[in-house]
Amino acid sequence: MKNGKILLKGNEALGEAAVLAGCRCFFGYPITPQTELLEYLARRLPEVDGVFLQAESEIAAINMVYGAAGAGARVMTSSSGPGISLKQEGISFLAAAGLPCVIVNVMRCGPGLGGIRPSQADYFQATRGGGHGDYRLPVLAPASVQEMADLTVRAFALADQYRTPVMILADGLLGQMMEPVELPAGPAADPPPRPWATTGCRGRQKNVINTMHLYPEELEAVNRQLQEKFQTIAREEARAEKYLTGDAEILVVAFGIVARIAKEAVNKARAAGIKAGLFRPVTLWPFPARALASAAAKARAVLTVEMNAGQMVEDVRLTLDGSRQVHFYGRAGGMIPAGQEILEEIRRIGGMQRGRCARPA
Amino acid sequence: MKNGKILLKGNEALGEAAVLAGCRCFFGYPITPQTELLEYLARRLPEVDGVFLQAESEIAAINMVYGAAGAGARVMTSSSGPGISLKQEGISFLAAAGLPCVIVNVMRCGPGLGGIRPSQADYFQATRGGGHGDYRLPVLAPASVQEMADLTVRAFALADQYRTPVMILADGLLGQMMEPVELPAGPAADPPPRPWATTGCRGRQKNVINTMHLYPEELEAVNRQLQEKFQTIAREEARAEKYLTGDAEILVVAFGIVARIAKEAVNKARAAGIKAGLFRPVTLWPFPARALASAAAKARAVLTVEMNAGQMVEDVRLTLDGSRQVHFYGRAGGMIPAGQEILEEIRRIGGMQRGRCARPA
Amino acid sequence: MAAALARPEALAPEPMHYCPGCGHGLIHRLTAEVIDELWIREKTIGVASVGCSVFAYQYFNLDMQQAAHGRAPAVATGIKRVLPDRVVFTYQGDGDLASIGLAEIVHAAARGEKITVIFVNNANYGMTGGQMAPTTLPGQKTTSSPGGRDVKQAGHPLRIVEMLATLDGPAYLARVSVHNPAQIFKTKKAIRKAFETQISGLGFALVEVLSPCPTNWGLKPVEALRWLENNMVPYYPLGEYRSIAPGAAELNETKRRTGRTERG
Amino acid sequence: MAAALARPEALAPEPMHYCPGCGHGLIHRLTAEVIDELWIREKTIGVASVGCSVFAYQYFNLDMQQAAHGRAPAVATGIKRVLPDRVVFTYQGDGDLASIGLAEIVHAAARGEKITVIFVNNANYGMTGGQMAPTTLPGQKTTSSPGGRDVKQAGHPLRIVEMLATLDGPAYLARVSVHNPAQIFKTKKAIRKAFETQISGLGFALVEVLSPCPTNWGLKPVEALRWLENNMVPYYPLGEYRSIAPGAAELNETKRRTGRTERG
Amino acid sequence: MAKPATIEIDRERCKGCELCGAFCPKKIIRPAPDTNSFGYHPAELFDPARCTGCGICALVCPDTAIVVRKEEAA
Amino acid sequence: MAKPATIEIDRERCKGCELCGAFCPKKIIRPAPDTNSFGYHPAELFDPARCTGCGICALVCPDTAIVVRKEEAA
Amino acid sequence: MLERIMIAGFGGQGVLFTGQLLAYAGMLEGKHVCWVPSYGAEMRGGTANCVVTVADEEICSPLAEEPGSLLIFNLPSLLKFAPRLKPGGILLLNSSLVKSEIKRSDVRVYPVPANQLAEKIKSAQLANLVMLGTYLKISGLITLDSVNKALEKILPAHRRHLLSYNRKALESGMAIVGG
Amino acid sequence: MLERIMIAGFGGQGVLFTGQLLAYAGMLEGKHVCWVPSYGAEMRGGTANCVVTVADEEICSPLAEEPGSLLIFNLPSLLKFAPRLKPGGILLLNSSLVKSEIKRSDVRVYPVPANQLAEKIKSAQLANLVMLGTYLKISGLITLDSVNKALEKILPAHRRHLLSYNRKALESGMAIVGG
Ligand SMILES: Cc1ncc(C[n+]2csc(CCOP(=O)(O)OP(=O)(O)O)c2C)c(N)n1
Ligand SMILES: Cc1ncc(C[n+]2csc(CCOP(=O)(O)OP(=O)(O)O)c2C)c(N)n1
Ligand code: SF4
Ligand code: SF4
Ligand code: SF4
Ligand code: SF4
Ligand code: SF4
Ligand code: SF4
Ligand SMILES: [Mg+2]
Ligand SMILES: [Mg+2]
Repeated sequence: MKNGKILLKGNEALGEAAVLAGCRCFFGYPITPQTELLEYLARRLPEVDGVFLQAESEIAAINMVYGAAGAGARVMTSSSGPGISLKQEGISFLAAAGLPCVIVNVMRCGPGLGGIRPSQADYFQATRGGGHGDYRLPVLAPASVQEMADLTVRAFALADQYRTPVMILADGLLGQMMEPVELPAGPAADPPPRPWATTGCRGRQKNVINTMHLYPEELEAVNRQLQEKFQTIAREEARAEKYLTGDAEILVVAFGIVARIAKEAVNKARAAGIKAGLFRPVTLWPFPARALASAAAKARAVLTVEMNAGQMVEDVRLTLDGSRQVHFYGRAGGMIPAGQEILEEIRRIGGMQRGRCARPA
Repeated sequence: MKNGKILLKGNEALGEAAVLAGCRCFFGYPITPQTELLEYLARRLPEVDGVFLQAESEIAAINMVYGAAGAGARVMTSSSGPGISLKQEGISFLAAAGLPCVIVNVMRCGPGLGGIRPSQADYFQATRGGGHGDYRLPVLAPASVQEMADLTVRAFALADQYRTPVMILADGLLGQMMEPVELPAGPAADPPPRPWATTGCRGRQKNVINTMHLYPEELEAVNRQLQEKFQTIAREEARAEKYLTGDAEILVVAFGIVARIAKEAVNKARAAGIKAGLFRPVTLWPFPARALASAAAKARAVLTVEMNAGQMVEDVRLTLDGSRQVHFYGRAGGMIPAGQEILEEIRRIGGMQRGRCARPA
Repeated sequence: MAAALARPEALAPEPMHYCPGCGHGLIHRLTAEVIDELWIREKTIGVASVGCSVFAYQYFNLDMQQAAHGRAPAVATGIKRVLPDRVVFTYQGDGDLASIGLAEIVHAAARGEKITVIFVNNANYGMTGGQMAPTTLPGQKTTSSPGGRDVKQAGHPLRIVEMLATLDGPAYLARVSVHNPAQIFKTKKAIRKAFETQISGLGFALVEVLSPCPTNWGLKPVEALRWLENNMVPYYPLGEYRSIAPGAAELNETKRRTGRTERG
Repeated sequence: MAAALARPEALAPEPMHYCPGCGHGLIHRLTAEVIDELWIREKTIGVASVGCSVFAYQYFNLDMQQAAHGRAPAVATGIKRVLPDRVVFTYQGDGDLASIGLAEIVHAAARGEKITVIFVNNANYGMTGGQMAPTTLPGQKTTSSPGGRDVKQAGHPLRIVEMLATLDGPAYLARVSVHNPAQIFKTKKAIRKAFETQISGLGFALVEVLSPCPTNWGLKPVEALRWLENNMVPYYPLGEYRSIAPGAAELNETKRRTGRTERG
Repeated sequence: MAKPATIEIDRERCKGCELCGAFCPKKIIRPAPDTNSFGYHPAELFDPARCTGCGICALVCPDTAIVVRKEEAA
Repeated sequence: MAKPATIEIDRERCKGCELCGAFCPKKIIRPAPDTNSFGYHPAELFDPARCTGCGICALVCPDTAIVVRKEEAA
Repeated sequence: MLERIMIAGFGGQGVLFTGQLLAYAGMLEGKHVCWVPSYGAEMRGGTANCVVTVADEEICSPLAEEPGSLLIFNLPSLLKFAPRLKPGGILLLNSSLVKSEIKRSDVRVYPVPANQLAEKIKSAQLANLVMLGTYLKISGLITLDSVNKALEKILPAHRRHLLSYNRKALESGMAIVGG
Repeated sequence: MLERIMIAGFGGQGVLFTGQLLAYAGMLEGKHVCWVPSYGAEMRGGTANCVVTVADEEICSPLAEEPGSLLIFNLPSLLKFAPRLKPGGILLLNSSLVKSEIKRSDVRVYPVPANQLAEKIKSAQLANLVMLGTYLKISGLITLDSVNKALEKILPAHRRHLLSYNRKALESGMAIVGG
């Protein structure tokens, strides 16, 4: 390990990385297990003359983000489960208006009030648009405290490059745990020029941030432009980590913290003579479909492991399109899949006949 | 046509059917293009000693639904686009608590404020859970004013049978248009007994409506029960309409009002000697996968047509799992796919080589 | 010897999870005592909110619903509209009621919704670890106002009872405190009035209870009560802000409804 | 001859879509005139809300954002916090501000957010076809209160300015009307004060403008003004409810900020 | 010193709300018999000689359809 | 007529907040030296003879850990 | 038989009502019918239109990509919709309000001085029914009788006293068609 | 080398801090480390625990299905976690507070009278560091020196004056291990 590392909670690393990435503006509302992020920025942002404001609600926070992003700021908000659900109207507006910003979901268990332990059950919401209308937003899934920092810097860069809200989809475990982090240098503190921002129209035509288009021809054109942007992002920005996939006969697919537990299981499987490998999507949207297809090239079967009832597995199935058996193993409610459980699944699948493949009903 | 029909707007037919189905309780907030439903019930419910309350917001409305459903009432709310996004936290709570109720989304165009013309771009939100956590809810997609009424009755029955919120996913065109309707008789006005409802604990143990479970073992068990319920619904309640699918070489898949336009295109294709057929999911969740697989048995290619950028097409692909070419044609922003456009797509696909099949990137 | 001052029936026997010296446990008990004394336990539905007192659904020995954060007044409205002859109350913290749930409480009050609201103001978000609430005092340090609440940035605290008193809807509004035995008696009296207001059909009733959060205030329980008295009470004056006295008709109604005894 | 009373520069030249006799067009123009007169057009950012006036983003000839229904104060907060030396205003209807957006306006006011709010109260939801608003008068018929607003069911109308006047945050609060030329002058004066309050750094300012909606009231424009005068004005008393006079420092500030002229 | 003054009404902007006519102290504005291209009967000044240029009509016009023209004071 | 009275403290419910002791007019309650199974030092009545049964300790106890016992009046 | 009729004009000219009346009458005759109003981009005081489909068979699409008939009440609607009329289709024009020349020669154009005729009966408000009368006569789609029955059903209570004027307007519209 | 240590007790006994200290010291030695606190079901005033992983290689799972060492500060934690200890693992017990018998014979049990030792130094508040000291000595995982350095870094300012007591507590914990 190199020097210059500090021991931070995932939530704190994310907060500090945001500051290093030039974020000078945060609007949020407390909710476990993301509160340390808000508290960190409550201390930190005033030190850099930034704006920290605890909003009266998640809805107010996301709409403050809209205003601030529209006014040209690098801005972030964060929440979890119920709070993210409340932000869905706002997220749809941000995506429609093409406003760069970063939205953090440190996932807890649902549905409803649920529990505050880690979960990955907001995958659908994040990747399919929990809000109304056709939109997508880049979703980054860190798997370590280091990535909580690195992907935050990346999130701000993506937001700026594509004029889009970007979501960081972490979970309570990542948020609460501490690991050594090497803090990223981050891009220049100044965001790129935003000629479209509403900053007062001195010396230019007026700017408008708006999502309403009553004429269908106009709104269809807006939607088409959005879809083109999404296609560009889908083509350019998919990222994944591959581990021992070259010769893998059983390919485990997992994201976030679960991927690390799965890696341990893969190691144990290899030790036991099973050719297992791990594929970890780092971007959940765009889903790294091409990389997965190539990682699965030698695989007899694929095992998706998630802390939910089966969500990313749909993207795995869509990607492999019937070409591979796709199995699923999940835990819910804050129960974390144990390495031993995953290993047993790998064993079970390894011993399976080709025909006995679980398909969606 | 039989006698006893009356000419109603889709929104009104839905409202009257709700009353006939024993719904005596509505909480809503105005939004185009569903407002006639609210206005209809503002007049109608007092006539049957029902509760009509215009809430201060969509969020208040969905939480009033929670309270009323928990207290044992047959209850409904309705909205569109942005308003449905605001209800997502509440919907997650309702699903988690297993509270029967009906939620109507008369879709308009997004994302953002968008426009008020018809759209189908809330399919993902409806079928994948726009709210947080693992949950599903039955989603019914009417295609005529008659079905606006019939599926409303069905929605209340499903809600009661499975103790679940049920969504009716209509669109602005269905809501605004008038057709002759034969009003359904509906089930008995009294809902089935609700021994779990919080009505005061006289003569029994206390009842609790709750979605919080801090112990992960407990929350996992709750989630498992929910998933079992969803699996039962998936097994038992999928519904679809098939039209000329027996020998169809090109199978068009469309839901709601688009399916009717597609039917016209299928008729024209048949007239032109192309063996086209139509598959219309009536339940969007559960998606009628088995029925689709059988309807596509003879098909060389499948064409999904939607008023969005491609959402249900994912379920079509998941169902056919690589066994058929799946094409997509969509319009957005309130533009409605014309029969002529669909016909041309059918023609184009009909003339295509097997290999030139569009796959997700 | 007979047990006096025993646990009320409307309070479940299990121990509560609150911190030592927390006001919630006490306010739970007072509410439960009032419910017992009015003999309405079997016709009452309580609505727990999200905050340290989320477990109120467990601690009150009567039908309960657990509402989303801030939405208890909407949930209570849904219940009361459907079951107008039952007694419905919400139990809400200051983050829940005054921050995220502000629209819901104001509109329930403006509608004159016939519910009773127990509003526990402990000047911070207890459950999430002591962040600033709309009720946090100027200069008060919290985890999200580490330098003390700066009114220039974070604004001035909300006085909910005073604000609701500008509406036509509420029938009973009071602010009380639990910092000593005499005030605890007054608190119970106010809670009783707030339930009677509902039962007699007069309208919306809310009692704001100033309550200690020793843990997040970083004080011992006894010190916390002193801090409350010296800092919160001056900022949040105690007293009744609205009290529509029941007429003869309403008194009869109260009798009729509570008289239908459950225990006797 | 020279044109007097011509279209202000801050108002775009295109025709507006409002119904004949609607108050929005007039209030737009008054706001634009004030912006011109203070020479702040090029440093002002407006926030349009959702209601008939959603197109304000088109009609004001200056930088504009269009906010989600009810959330304009939050959006304005976001802008103002990032650009504290700009002038930020919201333009909101009564459904937008007093119903769905109540929490946002109260908290912006409580924070003393330095923004100006133009609040157009036309006693109904105009855009969606005339449903009841929180400001709809008792007995007033709307499409969602077809028998007239029944205060027993739907509660009493909210008086927003009075409610906000209980807070410490606001620096200027007034209610005005546009039912005749004299009142129109007063309206413009109040709007001017509300902008000056912001510019001089005093804090939150809100002007409630009683405004006709002839279409949904089912009245001719001239009748609508009469109805407004006879029915709304008595229920919603006109006047200034809070006016913190700027001190010398603030006046200097105003001069400095508006003096940096754009046209001259 | 009486100043010659008049008003100009933009017929296409006018929506025929009749507010100008109602508040004009001289009562010299009325709806035109014909319609503009939106189907409205626009306001017309039927007795221009009596116009004082007081500007009340322009003040009350919701659609900024009226411009008052006055000769400048010296 | 002085009534014999005493209080019972439920050691396992008690969280050692010391409010009872602070408000007891007779100052006869203090924290026990040992802990209960939750690690708290529960309250203990160290001079029962002086207890008047006034009930203030039970009134202020947030955890309903105190029951007052009095002999019934005849 | 499947006929799609588009009716278009300013808001306030009764175009939506006219369409509903036609649809209702069709229903009374046991036909399949469908009525779709314009909604969306049109602003208050702007244009309004609706599409009525009347058919013997099931109606698939409720829309009219190529309407078979057009009832036009103002100039903007004429410019917008005339090009979409099916070749051979019927174009009824309220000639009291729309003076423009029709460029298409492949459609049947019928100018109706509907406002004048309506004013003779009572007021210009009845012009829509005059137009409908003419259309009934030309198209033969629905009988006057059915439309009269429909009128009784859907005329709101506060306009019930105008029933006889409505009938007269319909008849006066029919009367102008030769034969 | 990869070692997983679980530290468990009541809230307020410093178990989370002890874990952070260990992790920080591991980091200073250039090792891979990871610290995971319990959070969730535990209520205020309830139990608290954390898992520290110290390794030479990359740490995959941050959790401890089978911890190699246990530092136990109260009875509920003993009952809950002792069964999960790896065979051959180390079980340190604050014997001042936990009197129970250990049923497992396949683990190495070390009772530490930590409160007594801590009180001798200054107060029972230091019991956690006494335990840690003993653990350092037994396990040899991390040097005292690294822990002392870590202490300087992470002790909050308002407890900085206690640094020497903390050090004494660590040493006193080490001292009880024979040899
Ligand atoms: C929508 C939503 N946002 C945030 C939270 C997190 N949360 C739980 S309790 C709470 C604050 C509670 O504070 P208060 O109402 O004052 O109650 P207290 O704990 O102080 O009694 C918050 C923000 C949540 N559960 N749901
Ligand atoms: C979240 C959401 N809910 C509802 C609507 C629908 N809606 C649009 S405008 C409006 C009411 C506007 O009323 P008001 O604010 O009084 O403005 P007015 O039109 O009367 O000027 C509503 C409910 C919406 N666009 N978004
Ligand atoms: S944190 Fe505060 S409010 Fe919550 S239980 Fe502890 S003392 Fe009570
Ligand atoms: S509906 Fe009312 S508020 Fe809306 S434009 Fe027309 S008159 Fe104005
Ligand atoms: S300027 Fe005055 S007098 Fe002249 S038309 Fe206008 S209102 Fe009348
Ligand atoms: S006030 Fe304006 S819009 Fe109204 S009639 Fe007069 S000129 Fe026309
Ligand atoms: S009953 Fe009264 S005197 Fe006895 S211990 Fe309690 S407070 Fe003290
Ligand atoms: S007040 Fe209750 S909890 Fe507190 S020390 Fe006394 S008995 Fe124990
Ligand atoms: Mg609180
Ligand atoms: Mg309004």
